[in-house]
Amino acid sequence: MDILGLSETVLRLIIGTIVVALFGIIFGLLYKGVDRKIAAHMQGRIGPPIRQPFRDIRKLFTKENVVPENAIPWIFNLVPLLGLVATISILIYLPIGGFSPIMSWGGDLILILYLLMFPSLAMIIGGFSSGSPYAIVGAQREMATMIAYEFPLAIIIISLAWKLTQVGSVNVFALSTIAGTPIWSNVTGPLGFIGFAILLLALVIVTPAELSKIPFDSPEAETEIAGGLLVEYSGRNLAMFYLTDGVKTVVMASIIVVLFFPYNLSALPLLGLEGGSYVAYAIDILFYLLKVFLVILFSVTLIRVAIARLKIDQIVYTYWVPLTLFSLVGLIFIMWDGWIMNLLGLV
Amino acid sequence: MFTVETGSGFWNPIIWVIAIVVTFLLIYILRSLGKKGYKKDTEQVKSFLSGNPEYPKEKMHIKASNLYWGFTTSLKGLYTLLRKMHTGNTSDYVLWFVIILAIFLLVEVI
Amino acid sequence: MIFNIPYIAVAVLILLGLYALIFKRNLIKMVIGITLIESGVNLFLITLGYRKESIAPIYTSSPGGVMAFPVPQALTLTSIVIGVAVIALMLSLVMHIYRHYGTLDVRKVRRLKE
Amino acid sequence: MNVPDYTIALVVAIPLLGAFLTPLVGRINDKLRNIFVILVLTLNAFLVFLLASDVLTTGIKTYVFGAQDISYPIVRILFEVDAMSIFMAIISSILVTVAVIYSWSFMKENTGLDKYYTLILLLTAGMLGMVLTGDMFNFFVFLEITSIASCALIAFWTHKGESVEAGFKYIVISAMGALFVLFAIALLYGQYNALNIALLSSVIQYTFLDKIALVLLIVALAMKAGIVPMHMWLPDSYGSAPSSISIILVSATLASLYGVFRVIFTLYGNVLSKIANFGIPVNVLIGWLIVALAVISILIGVFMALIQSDFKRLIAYGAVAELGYMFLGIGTGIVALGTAYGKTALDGGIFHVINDALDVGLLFLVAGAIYYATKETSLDKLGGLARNMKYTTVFFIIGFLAVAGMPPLNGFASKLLIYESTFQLNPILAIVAILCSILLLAVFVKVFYSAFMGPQLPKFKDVKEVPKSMLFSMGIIACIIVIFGLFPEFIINNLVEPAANALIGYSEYISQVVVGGI
Repeated sequence: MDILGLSETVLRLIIGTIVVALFGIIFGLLYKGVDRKIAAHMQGRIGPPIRQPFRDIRKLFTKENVVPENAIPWIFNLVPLLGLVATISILIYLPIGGFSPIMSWGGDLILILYLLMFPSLAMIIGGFSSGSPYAIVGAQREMATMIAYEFPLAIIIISLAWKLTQVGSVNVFALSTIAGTPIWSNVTGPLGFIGFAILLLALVIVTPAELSKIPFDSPEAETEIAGGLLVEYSGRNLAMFYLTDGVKTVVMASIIVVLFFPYNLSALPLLGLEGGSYVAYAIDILFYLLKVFLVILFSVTLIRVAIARLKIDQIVYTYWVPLTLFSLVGLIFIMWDGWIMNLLGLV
Repeated sequence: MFTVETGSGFWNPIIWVIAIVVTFLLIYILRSLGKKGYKKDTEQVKSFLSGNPEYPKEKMHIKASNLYWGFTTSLKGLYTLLRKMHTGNTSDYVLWFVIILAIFLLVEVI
Repeated sequence: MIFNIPYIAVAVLILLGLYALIFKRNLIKMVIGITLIESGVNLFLITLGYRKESIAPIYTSSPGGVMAFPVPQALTLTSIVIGVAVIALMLSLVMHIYRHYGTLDVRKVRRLKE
Repeated sequence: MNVPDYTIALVVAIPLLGAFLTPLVGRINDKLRNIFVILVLTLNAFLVFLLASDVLTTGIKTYVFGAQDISYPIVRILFEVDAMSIFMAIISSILVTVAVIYSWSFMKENTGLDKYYTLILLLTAGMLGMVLTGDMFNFFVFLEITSIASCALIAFWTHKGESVEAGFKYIVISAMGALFVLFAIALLYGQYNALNIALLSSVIQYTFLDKIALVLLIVALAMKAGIVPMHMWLPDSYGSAPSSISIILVSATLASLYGVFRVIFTLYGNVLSKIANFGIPVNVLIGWLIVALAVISILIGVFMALIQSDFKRLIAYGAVAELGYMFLGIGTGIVALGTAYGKTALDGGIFHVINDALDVGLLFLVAGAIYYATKETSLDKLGGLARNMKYTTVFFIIGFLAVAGMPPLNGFASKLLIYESTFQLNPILAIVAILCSILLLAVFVKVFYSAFMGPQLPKFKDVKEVPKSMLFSMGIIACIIVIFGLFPEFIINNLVEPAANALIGYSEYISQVVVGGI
């Protein structure tokens, strides 16, 4: 690679990173507002206005940033920042709307799986470093939750990649490959279809835990441990965690969209749009935002309104036994799919 | 350049580090808009314990063995088995060697 | 059949050694188990070098005829020397263990477990 | 860069001679002795690097001890160095040099340090001999030298009952394992009248006795490498030895791991594709057995690590799990010999060897630093040390993130290679690997909390940062970890790929001796 190409890549990366960072923060907060509004309506309340999260952030920025005496100051202040930074960095690997990822060749699905751990890890270490018993209880619950949901999540990701390998794709973990070959068109028979549907359902159940939402919010559990791992945080540090939550919601919803619904509206021949025109991009972005909204509606808002909080050992059990078995069944269905179809002579 | 290619995916640390540095600067600027100070040596810096008095420092520190209680409890059966397996008896170490040797011989030779 | 007796002895020695290691409680008896395995392996090496009616493999002023194979003997000597070192180290450790634990029962010498 | 052939001999001879000179130098002055030992090891590491650059550019090098002419009854020992051997030698030299620099302050208050340094140099000679030799019996001799020296070092703190107990367990296991290795060597010698690996490999037939020899060699060496369920001596000895010894023991176990793969890939390289029982090729049969053991190792390693309350035992169980990753990668490479993903898995496994040595080594050094500062290894009694020991905290963070395989540190690159190849053999393998990587993170977050965070405990109020030599040695390893993490492709191309090719291209190893007429 020559110097010119290199500097162009770096420039593209820098500008792209800034753009997705702003995108993530703004839409993260927006979706948070929408989520709160809908949840309130479901519970028969009026709820806060949609721009409430922005107001919350502004308020937090004017509050004092207290560092408790039992905390380790440098870790306590650093981790909220790092958590948010790592979450935003996931966005450069994800395709957003009709655009391909900014750095499609820089990282893959496994990297995203690991980067998704950073925000939780930041919260855990932040909770531990604040030195308050409530925060420590919350942090260890968050760690246990993280271990718990990572099992089904790993099964889902590996199953998808395995299926793509079977149909002869290369770079099966790359987001561009996954978006380019939608999984629903790769199934050979009904069994594979059911398998992927099971995996989608499992991923939808994993999402609230990944985002620490009810019913898997025992790390924060305001009613028993007073906000858990965030109990000692205030002011701008708390604002960082608030932003992380918003961005992570967008990231998680985008991942579900990429893995299971990577379709673009502008590709429809019905509309007769030229690929690459501004109208096409605008339509794709709008459609993408709609898909993200629907995912958040189903996997966050509906579940958190409908179900009460679980205890921590119930969370671990739920994810490790029923949900893992469930996703393994999905994996087995996918593995048997082609084989059974061959056996019946249907292919 | 600098990209590990596995045939199924790739990983480029340099790209990620650049992205992280850019985002870090951005967020750091955003964060510095917030209020900085707080009142040291006041009640503010005490741990929040719902108004209860603070315990001595040793009691405020949860022991390592009690961490992850939720996780070990839900896998109690597995841990009982594992603890039973690790006897610490030298004879058992030899026994495990003989067992594995026997399994390998069974599969490989017979 | 008669030529197989050394090999049978090898098998018996090694199995006896393993038996002592697994079922005997006394640490000294476990050390003896190790020496039994070692003797078995050494015997095996020596047997490999045996030739019928052979003489010692000394080339200078050799009377002629079949010589026993020299390499296994060299190997066995090395193995014996190593064995001595290992046994000495083991016994000194057993001594220290008795000093700290006051017992030689292998089931009681297990502060390190799990 | 070309170096003369006798460099190979020097690499083993210098630490051996240094070992016997150390007590003499120690008579003069303690400080002089320490400088002498560090000089010997630095010189040796330098020679290893020279040899490495030569081997990696020009190919396999050999050196013959004894009769140069093969017309006589052959009394000679052949050293044969390929990219895989030199890869392991680099790991050993780095770790030993770092450990000796660390010992300068860490072991200062102990007596009998002449013996300590002598044994370390002996152990170094043993490890380097194991990885460089091309002769089966010689391999056994170096294996025993390594075992005896490391046993004595594990039990170095004889005033502690636990150390002595761990030493005894270690020597029982090693002596028995080594004797079975010798038995297997005798089986091979009895059939083919040869001890040289290359020569044996060119004539091996895979008879009944060969099968038994293969099983004995694999199981005995795998036990010395510490694979589950034959791992129980490993936490005992790693946990009870002085920290500076634990890090050397890491590389000693890795030398046994090298033995396993040298046996499978080179010694039995010619017969791997033969059809064995049940109509399955040999490589698939052996590969699956190893993969199965690897998966059990990963699982049991992390699950046991999660409930440990002793810092060093916890790291040791983590090391067992890491060992599982190496066996998983290389085992997949054996099963899928010849496919593209098999090669990737092999690369990942071999890359993980050096990553694990560095990461686990760094953690052991941190554990030692904490012991030095507080005289405490039980996690239940520690707390709040991040205030007093800032640098150690930073090194610990680097170490634990690397072990858990978080990007952008080195553990991630090798684990990525392992995940993204093993899933093609069977999806379950990659799932278990990913899951346990996260469990490993949880394990070390627990340590991070209970040792470094929390309120300032009154009894640790006056704890000071550890001396400079310890910080320096931790810093070296941390730097290597970060560099490996940022430029993994460079390391894979220049160190790991040649080593993987050396394992797969066993015919070159054979022809160097058999056709080359050495």
